[in-house]
Amino acid sequence: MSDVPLHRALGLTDDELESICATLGREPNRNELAMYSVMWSEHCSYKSSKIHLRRLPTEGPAVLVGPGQDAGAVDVGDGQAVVFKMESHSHPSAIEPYQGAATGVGGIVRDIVAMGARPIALLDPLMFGPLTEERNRWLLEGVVAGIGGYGNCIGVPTVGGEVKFAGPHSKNPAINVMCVGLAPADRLVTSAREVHEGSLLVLFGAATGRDGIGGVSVLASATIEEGSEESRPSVQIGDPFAEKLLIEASLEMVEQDLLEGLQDLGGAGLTCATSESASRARMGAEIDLDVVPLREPALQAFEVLTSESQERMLAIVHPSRLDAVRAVCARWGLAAPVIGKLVAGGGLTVKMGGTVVADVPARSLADEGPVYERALAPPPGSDDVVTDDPTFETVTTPLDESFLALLSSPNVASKRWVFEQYDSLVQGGTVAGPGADAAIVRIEGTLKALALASDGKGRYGHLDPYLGAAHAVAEAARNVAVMGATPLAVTNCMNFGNPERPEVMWQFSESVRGMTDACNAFGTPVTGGNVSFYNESGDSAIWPTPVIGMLGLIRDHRLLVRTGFPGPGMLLYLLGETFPELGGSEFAEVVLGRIAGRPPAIDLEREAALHRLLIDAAESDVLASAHDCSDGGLAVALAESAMAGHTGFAVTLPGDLPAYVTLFSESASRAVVSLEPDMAEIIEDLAAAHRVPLVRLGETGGPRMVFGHLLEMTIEEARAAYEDAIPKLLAG
Amino acid sequence: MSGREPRIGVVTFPGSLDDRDALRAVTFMGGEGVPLWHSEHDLHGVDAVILPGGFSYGDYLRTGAIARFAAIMDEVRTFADAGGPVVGICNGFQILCEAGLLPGALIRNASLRFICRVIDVRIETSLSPLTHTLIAGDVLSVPVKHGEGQFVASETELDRIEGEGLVVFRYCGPSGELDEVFNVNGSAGQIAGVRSEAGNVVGMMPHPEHAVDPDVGPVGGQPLFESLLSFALARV
Amino acid sequence: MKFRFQVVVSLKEGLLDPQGKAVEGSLPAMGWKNVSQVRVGKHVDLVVEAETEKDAIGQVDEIAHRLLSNPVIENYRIASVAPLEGLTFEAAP
Amino acid sequence: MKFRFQVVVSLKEGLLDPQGKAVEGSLPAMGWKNVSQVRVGKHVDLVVEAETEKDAIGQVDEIAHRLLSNPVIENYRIASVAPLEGLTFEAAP
Ligand SMILES: Nc1ncnc2c1ncn2[C@@H]1O[C@H](COP(=O)(O)OP(=O)(O)O)[C@@H](O)[C@H]1O
Ligand SMILES: [Mg+2]
Repeated sequence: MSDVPLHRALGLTDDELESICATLGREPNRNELAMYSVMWSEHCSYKSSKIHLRRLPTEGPAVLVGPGQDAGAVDVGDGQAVVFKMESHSHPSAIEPYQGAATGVGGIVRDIVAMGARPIALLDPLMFGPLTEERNRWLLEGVVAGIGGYGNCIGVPTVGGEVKFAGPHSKNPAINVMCVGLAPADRLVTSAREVHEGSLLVLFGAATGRDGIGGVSVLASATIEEGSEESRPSVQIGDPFAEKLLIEASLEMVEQDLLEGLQDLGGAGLTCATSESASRARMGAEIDLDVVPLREPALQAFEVLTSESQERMLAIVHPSRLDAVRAVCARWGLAAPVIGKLVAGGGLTVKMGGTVVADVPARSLADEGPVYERALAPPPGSDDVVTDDPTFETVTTPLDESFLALLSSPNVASKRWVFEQYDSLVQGGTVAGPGADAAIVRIEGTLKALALASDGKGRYGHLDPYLGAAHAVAEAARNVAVMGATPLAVTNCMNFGNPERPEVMWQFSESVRGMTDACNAFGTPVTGGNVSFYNESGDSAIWPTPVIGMLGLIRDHRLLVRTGFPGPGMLLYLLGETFPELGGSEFAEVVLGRIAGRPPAIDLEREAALHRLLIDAAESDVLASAHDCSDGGLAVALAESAMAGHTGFAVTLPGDLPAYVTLFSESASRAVVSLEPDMAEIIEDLAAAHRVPLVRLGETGGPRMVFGHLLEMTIEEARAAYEDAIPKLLAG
Repeated sequence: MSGREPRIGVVTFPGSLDDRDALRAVTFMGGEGVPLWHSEHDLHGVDAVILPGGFSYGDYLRTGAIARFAAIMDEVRTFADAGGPVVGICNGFQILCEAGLLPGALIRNASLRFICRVIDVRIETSLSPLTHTLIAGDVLSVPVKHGEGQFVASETELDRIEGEGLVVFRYCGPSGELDEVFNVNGSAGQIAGVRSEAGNVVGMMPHPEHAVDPDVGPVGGQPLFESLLSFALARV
Repeated sequence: MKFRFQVVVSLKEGLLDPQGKAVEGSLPAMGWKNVSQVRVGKHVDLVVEAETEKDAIGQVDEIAHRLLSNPVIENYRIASVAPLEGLTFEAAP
Repeated sequence: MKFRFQVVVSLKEGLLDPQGKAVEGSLPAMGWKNVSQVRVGKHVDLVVEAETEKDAIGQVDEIAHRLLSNPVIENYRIASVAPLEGLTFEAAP
């Protein structure tokens, strides 16, 4: 180590050091070097992803706050704003699943609170390796317990998410968490607020310890090698009780309009919060580390500056409001020392023991980090994988066997074991929680409700990153639309491998292109998100997986359409068309044992038309149930509606494709709906009006699921496969 | 008895989570919800007190272990001793047990996992503020959401609890059948809620406050709040 | 003077200990069929400032009784009193 | 031969201990302003059947390492080996 220059040991390149020297007009000291190393890390600076993310659509009539702040904000009418964002905490979770996931929840919740919004919902898209491996079972159990342990304890309901399983995640689970908050639009704490010179920086919440020193650069930006000791101490312990106090205190300050600014302390801790606050205010700041409450004695300056101790916030307070702020903190039993103030000029001056230990331009830390245009190249051999399409294999597996194999495939099977460990009811707004295509959370005092869904399509992305991203957006929007809600805006988390590898950067660029096209087609701008690189160990990189968090709005939650068949005697329709598309399908993986082929094509205009039809039909109260077709295709979609509604069905398969293709093809832009017979004409007219092909499949009723003479199964047999799959696997 | 609405106090401890939900439920059912603060020595003249669900002080050491020392608990105890109706829901139940106002204790679910699910409970006695308008045997659908709801007590204590008819709710099947498969957390005697000897203090793990508004769940909590409101009103 | 104590809180005999049961249950699968009577409790380390050791012990006892344990279901034991010196646990040779 | 062990699992030095913090924070209000450095850990009691004490210790050590603790954030100590006899904790006189 000794012969490695300090800046490199801290993860800074020689060029980066040069530009730091250029900015300072001198060599940085150790503290300054530490500050730059955390702020210019991939995690904080987005240096590899920036130029690509600029291509995403971010504008829209409803967008109040776009990317670049703690979280995006969308106008949902009646003077209310929805604040939402997704984050990843994959690297910590890979070595300490409970605390890694727990602190991930804490971090994203503080992002929402920092905007002045009350967190009202959490979603947790998760990706693990196969449950046949003991370590993956340990990871899933720990992560789920951690998300529940933290989310349940702060009183924010976890209303949705997803769990996917794939080989490459064995060494690198992907742990994403999305938080949604609500605030009066005029109370949002944005960088637009007027900030005064001389305003005070109040650090409130937990004391500062040696948590995650360099955690950002080590944990979030360095690839984890088997049992890598040095990354271990950087795991932190979450204190959800402290977080709950922090939430209530922050929101009380916002309500009383005591704040000029509010910042969470996350990655890069105090360095990030102070430099960003100053930079946004176009000012500088003076801070005194001697005032920072410490959890353990004798922290060095660079430790206090980069510590990632959890459950802390930084408020910008006009001196005239200080007493009021302190009163609120006292009421919630929180320390609230004034650690510094905003000053003219752009310098961030840090004192400790009376002497200046760091003095750098705030902007250079927060906004002038390096930007890289890294090399792009498609992975070698990717074409072969795609051309090797399983769609027209000769399939010998009996249909009922395939059907059961799909229902009990962990990707498709019920996630009840997971979501029953989450409080999905607290706050009393959950109209539809886990188990629905999208969670429906009503806005108190109105008939309106938010529709929330999260989706990632790793396997498609592996075969074609452009399609993977487009499908993820499409499925998330479809999940919102089948409930009768209108997709409004998107947050996302980009889960990728090492950006220094051209293949990964190509996958990233393709994913951004897919997300861009889809978001444009659906009119859902991207208001924020997070990029998680370096999800690889040795030669095993995860599949390129943008996870989409979709926000939708439903005008009157009484009109929402549920997944389950409400009872017998309903007509069944398939909206959309089925094509021979088994490439990258669940069927191909589970039944044929192949992960290959071209993922289903997607016509974004058709997809958008389906969404409009579904929303239109819901608003005119035509539908008795609706469920989209995704993993496992038409057969699984029908079965899920049957199980949810405890009502069977009899259908005849449309078209002349081979039965297994019609049943299990994953063609996009499809949904299964049921309705009262006297609604038949209306839906057919509506479909025609929206130019969405539809076909009558049959009727609901009885205890069995009957596909013509091809396949027949009782709901209970299907349910056993669907419900028991994950608990059985976890039992080892 | 005046014509006014019964005033139901809901205590907020640091870490209480379902306090707003309890207040909302009280209002929804026609009562007046009165927020009470843990550090005050004042019940603001309410007719009944609810200790709500949540994770008071994080519940790290033992659920309810720290909350029971809060200033307001002195007032709650005095109020209870005078026969005032006191209801503990989930964390509130745990606090009342820790405070010795209710028998038994609540430990981690047998599964060791938090569980959030709508379940059925059977009414075992009408002798409680929550059930005095109901009949033993009635079955109600309400959600549970807890990680430490397994009711336990020593053999002799359990005998006494059963013997003196202190069991108010048991986990059961849709038609009231008692079977271990319905025992969501492994509680002794499938006990979901108990009352004090005097009968005016009652605690339950399930969440009636999340079962009054049909838009967001089952409505098994309605009769329980009706009962509480009429019980409280009788004291007005 | 400062004294360090260790308090061990455990479920009373006769009460089923779900955590202990879980640990015991998972051991055979991992290859240990020779482990039994697993009980999981809490271990609290704390430092008390007091005039005399006796005084300190009395206070810890009260803290253990009133806060650290629930007498309805738990027992507690107080270990290792020493002026700022924990009894260091060692596997006897 | 059967040996009883006690394993104490505690968070590594320097890591935040929310449980300890919560207990310590609640004590002053209860009248104890003289208590500090509260840390809460797990205490596991178990009995191992083995040929020799040494063998038993080795097994407990592995169990503690693999199942009872996560070395990433926790330390463990093994206490009191004795043929079916726990070291009984007593406040030293
Ligand atoms: N990790 C999780 N946390 C909470 N809810 C989950 C989780 N995983 C899955 N769910 C819920 O289970 C249901 C099925 O999930 P999924 O199959 O991904 O839905 P879809 O196929 O409609 O995207 C959804 O309601 C989803 O919210
Ligand atoms: Mg769906």
